[in-house]
Amino acid sequence: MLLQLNQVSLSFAGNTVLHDVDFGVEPGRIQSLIGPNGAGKTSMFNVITGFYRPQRGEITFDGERIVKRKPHSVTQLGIARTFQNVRLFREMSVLENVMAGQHCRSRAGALAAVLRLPSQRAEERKILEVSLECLDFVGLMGQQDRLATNLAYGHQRRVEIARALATEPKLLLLDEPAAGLNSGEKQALIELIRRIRDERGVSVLLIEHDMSLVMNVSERISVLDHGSLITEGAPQAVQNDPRVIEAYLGQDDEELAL
Amino acid sequence: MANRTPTLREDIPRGNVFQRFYASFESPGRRRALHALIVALLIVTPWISSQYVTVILTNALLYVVLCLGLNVVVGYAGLLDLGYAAFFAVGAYTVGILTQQFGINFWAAIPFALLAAAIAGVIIGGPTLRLRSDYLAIVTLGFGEIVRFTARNLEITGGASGLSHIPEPSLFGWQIDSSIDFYYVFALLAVLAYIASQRLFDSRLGRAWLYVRHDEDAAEAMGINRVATKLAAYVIGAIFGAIGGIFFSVNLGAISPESFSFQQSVLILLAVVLGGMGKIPGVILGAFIVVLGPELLRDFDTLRLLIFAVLLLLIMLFRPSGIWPEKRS
Amino acid sequence: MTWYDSFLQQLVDGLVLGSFYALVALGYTMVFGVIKLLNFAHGDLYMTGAFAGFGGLSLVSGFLGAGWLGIFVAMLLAMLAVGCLGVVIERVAYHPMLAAPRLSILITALAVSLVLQNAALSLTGGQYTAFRTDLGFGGFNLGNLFLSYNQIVLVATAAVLMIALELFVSRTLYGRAMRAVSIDKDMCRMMGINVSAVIAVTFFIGSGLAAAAGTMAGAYYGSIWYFMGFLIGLKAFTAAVIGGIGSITGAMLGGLILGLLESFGTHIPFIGSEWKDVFTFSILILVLVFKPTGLLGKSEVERM
Amino acid sequence: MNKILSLIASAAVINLAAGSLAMAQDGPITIGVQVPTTGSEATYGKDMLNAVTLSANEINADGGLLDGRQIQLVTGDTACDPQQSVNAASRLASRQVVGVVGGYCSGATQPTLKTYGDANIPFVIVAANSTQLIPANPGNAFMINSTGADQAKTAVDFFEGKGIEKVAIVNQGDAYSQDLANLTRDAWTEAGHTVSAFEYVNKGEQDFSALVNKIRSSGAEAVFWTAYYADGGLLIRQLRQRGFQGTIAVGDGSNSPELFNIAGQAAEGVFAFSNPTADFLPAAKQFIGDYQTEFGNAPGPYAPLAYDGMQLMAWAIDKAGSTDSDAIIEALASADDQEWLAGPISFTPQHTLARSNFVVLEGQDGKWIRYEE
Repeated sequence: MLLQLNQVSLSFAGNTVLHDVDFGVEPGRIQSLIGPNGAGKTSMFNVITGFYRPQRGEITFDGERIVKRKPHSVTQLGIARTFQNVRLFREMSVLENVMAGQHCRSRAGALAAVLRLPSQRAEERKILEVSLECLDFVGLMGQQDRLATNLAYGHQRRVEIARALATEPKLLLLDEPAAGLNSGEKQALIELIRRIRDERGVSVLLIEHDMSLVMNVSERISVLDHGSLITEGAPQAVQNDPRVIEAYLGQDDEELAL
Repeated sequence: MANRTPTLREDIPRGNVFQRFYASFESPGRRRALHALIVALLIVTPWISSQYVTVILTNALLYVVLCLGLNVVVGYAGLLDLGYAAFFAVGAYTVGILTQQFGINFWAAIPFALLAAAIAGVIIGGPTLRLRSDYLAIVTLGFGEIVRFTARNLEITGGASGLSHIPEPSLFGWQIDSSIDFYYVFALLAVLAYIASQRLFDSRLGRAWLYVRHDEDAAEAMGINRVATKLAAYVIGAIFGAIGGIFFSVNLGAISPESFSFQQSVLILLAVVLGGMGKIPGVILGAFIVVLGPELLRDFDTLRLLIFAVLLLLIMLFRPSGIWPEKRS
Repeated sequence: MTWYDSFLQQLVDGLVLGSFYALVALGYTMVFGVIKLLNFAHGDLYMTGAFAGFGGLSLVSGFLGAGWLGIFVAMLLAMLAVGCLGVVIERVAYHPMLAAPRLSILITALAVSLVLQNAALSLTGGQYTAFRTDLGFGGFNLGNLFLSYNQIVLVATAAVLMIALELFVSRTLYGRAMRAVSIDKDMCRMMGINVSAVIAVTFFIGSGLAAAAGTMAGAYYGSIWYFMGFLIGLKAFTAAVIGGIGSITGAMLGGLILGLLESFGTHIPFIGSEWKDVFTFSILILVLVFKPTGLLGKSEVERM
Repeated sequence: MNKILSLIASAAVINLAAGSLAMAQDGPITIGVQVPTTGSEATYGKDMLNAVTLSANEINADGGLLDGRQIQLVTGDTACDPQQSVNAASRLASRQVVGVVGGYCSGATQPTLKTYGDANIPFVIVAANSTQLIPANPGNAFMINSTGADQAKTAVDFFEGKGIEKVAIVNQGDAYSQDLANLTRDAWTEAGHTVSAFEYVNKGEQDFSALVNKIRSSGAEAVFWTAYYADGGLLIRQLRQRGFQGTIAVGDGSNSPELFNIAGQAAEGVFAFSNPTADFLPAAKQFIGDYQTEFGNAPGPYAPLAYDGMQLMAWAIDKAGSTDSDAIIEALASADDQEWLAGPISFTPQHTLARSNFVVLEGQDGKWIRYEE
């Protein structure tokens, strides 16, 4: 397993959000996490990426225990994420946004920057090249100097993915990447997700409500309800699982978003 | 930015005179010409003006260094520091004490002063940068006052009278003592501070400050260590402040706690906000306004501080990005 | 004086000083509660209140005298005037900035503080103004402990104001609305609470209390000047933080604790009075670093 | 280009303001007046400026200096701030003043000594009297107010005369009052007595109750406040309010009628050490009248010294027979106990006033009167 959650529990002020979750992602997979609103999907992303610290349980990624790590150090290990509601640096250019991803893959400090050491300049060149390549990969070449906030919504989502790719991850977590996209854009997204895995060898775990997209792109689906994992398996099997249908009919809670 | 491919710049708003004026210096050639002119002007000025003008301009150049330093903290990293004068004091007093009381050579004392400022920055910034930004503001204010009171209370800092007879430095036989000598020292420092600011801003660290300021969570998700990044800004600001203080102490030859009061911190902050937080040319302009303004406004007597205060309020209400033209919409 | 008498005397002094801190701290904490703003100008409202009280006293002393009666009336006038000033400041300077980045609103608050301070500086020429009253130095001895009538009136007034505030917040509609707004503004809007009005009332009360403290300080100590709000503003903030910012009872408690700490702190052996403020600010920093929620503050949802 | 033009323009404006015109050989003689005309000490500064102006006007009316050359005054505002003082001093130096009269706050005067020293401009310091100034003097400055050391001696003599053994000394943490407090403490201990408490207060602090308790429990028979009247008034008030029965004395910074406004009845019987103010100088009757006529109010505590400072400078220029700096400095150093408004002036080798000019005053019925033992 690339990512493994063992008996992970999370609660806020007595409300259980995740309950003894066992969950795993195999390397090279495209996997989805579905469930009704409030099931704890985004909370699970936050636990994995270090934004929330679970009360109980163990999380390992690539052989490392990551439960006590801070978000930045989790990213450094190779987990990148996007946010449910796009969180770009709105007042900065598209290129600068993507360059943020390269931060954890570079090292030059203040002194190197002030003295413009050769190593620092080489590193800056590399940051620029990788970022442009990532932009090109998501199909936004030519948009790099625009302000992020001025882009169309679908493009903003792509910038966020490019930014996450620029961290050179092994696992990419996408939080509702299709929300707000039209059908043409969704189709392009499916292709992009496949290319991310096929061409870059990055495993993908996504939270998504759009069932057709989920069924289309996923190789494995896990279903979360009221903080517990209720079933897991191939798309067809999950689709016909009565527990899943029941979970979706009984939905009520507000989604706990970051 | 050096690394940026200068392709289309659709986001530059057109129309405003200032904006067009500034935009006309976008091309590297013109930039270089402008820089050369400013340097030439810096070199020539003391020869065509009186000692008074030289002294005032020296003061303004000192403020340029201090303001560029505070700009790293406030403008880049978005941390409100109300005790910046403390680092100015740490630099000035370290050099003052080492040269005057221990007879250490001025140049040998500089690394100690920088180290002291960096340590002070880590000590105060380390635990407090995790706090809410308004708590940080008050903690830095408290820290500034603690430094001033300490300087006032200790024997080694000369108490309230401070230190006098701080020896003037010499460099390869050049005794730096006249007001023109010090003018050139500060002009050089200001130019270096400008270059350093610009290069920091164009670096990975400079971008990290902006990311953290704009969205801490997104920045962390990108693998940026929030606290370490802020701490870097804080310590770099401290070092700029200390450099200003180091040369301030030998220029005046005497330092006392009164030079490092809360008002001093506010004045530096005022300059940064006035010119435009995060914008290097704006901050430099702000430094000049804050120093030259009172000299030109001498007739207004006690009103001049009030004028500054009202100006600050108006800027915040109507043009929070400062008086320097905004590059982007 | 014996050790025991000296202890009692410092206890009394600490309470008097703490009453001032508490009154001023209340304004910080209330404003922070409703709009999460650290109002840097609050100390200067205390100063403005002292000058307003001074003006009020010269208006009414003709027919009410400059004893406690005249001072009370002057104090009420000052509370009214400075309360309104507080509301104006909120409307003009803070309200438009509520959506702006935190840094901007903090600097705006600092600017308001500087404007008030320098306006007073320009008007007084930086000179101290003697706050002349007919209050005598009378008092009585309890054993070796000396209590002046002024101290008693002062602490009693502060106590009455604080009890009134506590009743207002816990028993009236506006008070409850105030607490609701401090918890969730958007929810209040949906429930039909006029959030702007609640914020205005909060500023009015907070500024009014600062003005009450300012007037009483002027009358008790006998002189006022433009910079008198700076130190007390910082210390009251410290008090608010010790008690737990956002908590009204916390502010009162914090004020008294700080008053006592300072009163006794001066007597710590080997540390002279020159270190008094260093001591106070160190407490502030330590509390913020190790227990930012203070004694009675509610903790926000912990994030890593 | 606009930017450069505006830079040049601003430089030109400042140049104009500074008016760096060389002095003509027979034009007016420019004298700088370095006083705080803004800030918290502005009242004293303006008072000193008035006295200097009065003095210069009288000299001009009598036909000026060096065969009819008129005195022209230029003011440099220090605002009692070290940095602003240096700005003001270099402004005066740029205007090529022949000499400078003034200096109020010691802390702000100290860094200007270097400026005037470098430019070799004779400087008569009329009020600032911290002993810290003495070693910083490059040789061109002359102090015509007795130094803190003289005041400390006056204080010691006074307390001894009262048979006091234990004194509490309180200062305000600024250069002047800390210096005076340290000097008094050292002199008092050296004389074999006890300093029962040595305390600081911060400027602007209002509540001194803890301090008063400490002073009382230290068993002090007298309190010496070495700083300024504003906070001093508050301290005196609180000392008396809390039943402190001992002697209270204040330094010359508190010698102001305002002390009575702030301290009220508590200031009755308080002693002050002071340089000679106009009221107590027999020779100053004429001066008080002229000052009153000219400026509409009574002269402040440093007016006579400021007046003398200008007169002394004029005398030195006349004696030197030219505006040559070295000659004027030499003439100043040779001052030989001539009688001036505030008494005779001659200098020690360190260029401080040779005799102590301190007198003791006592507060009675809301004003200062001369105290005779």
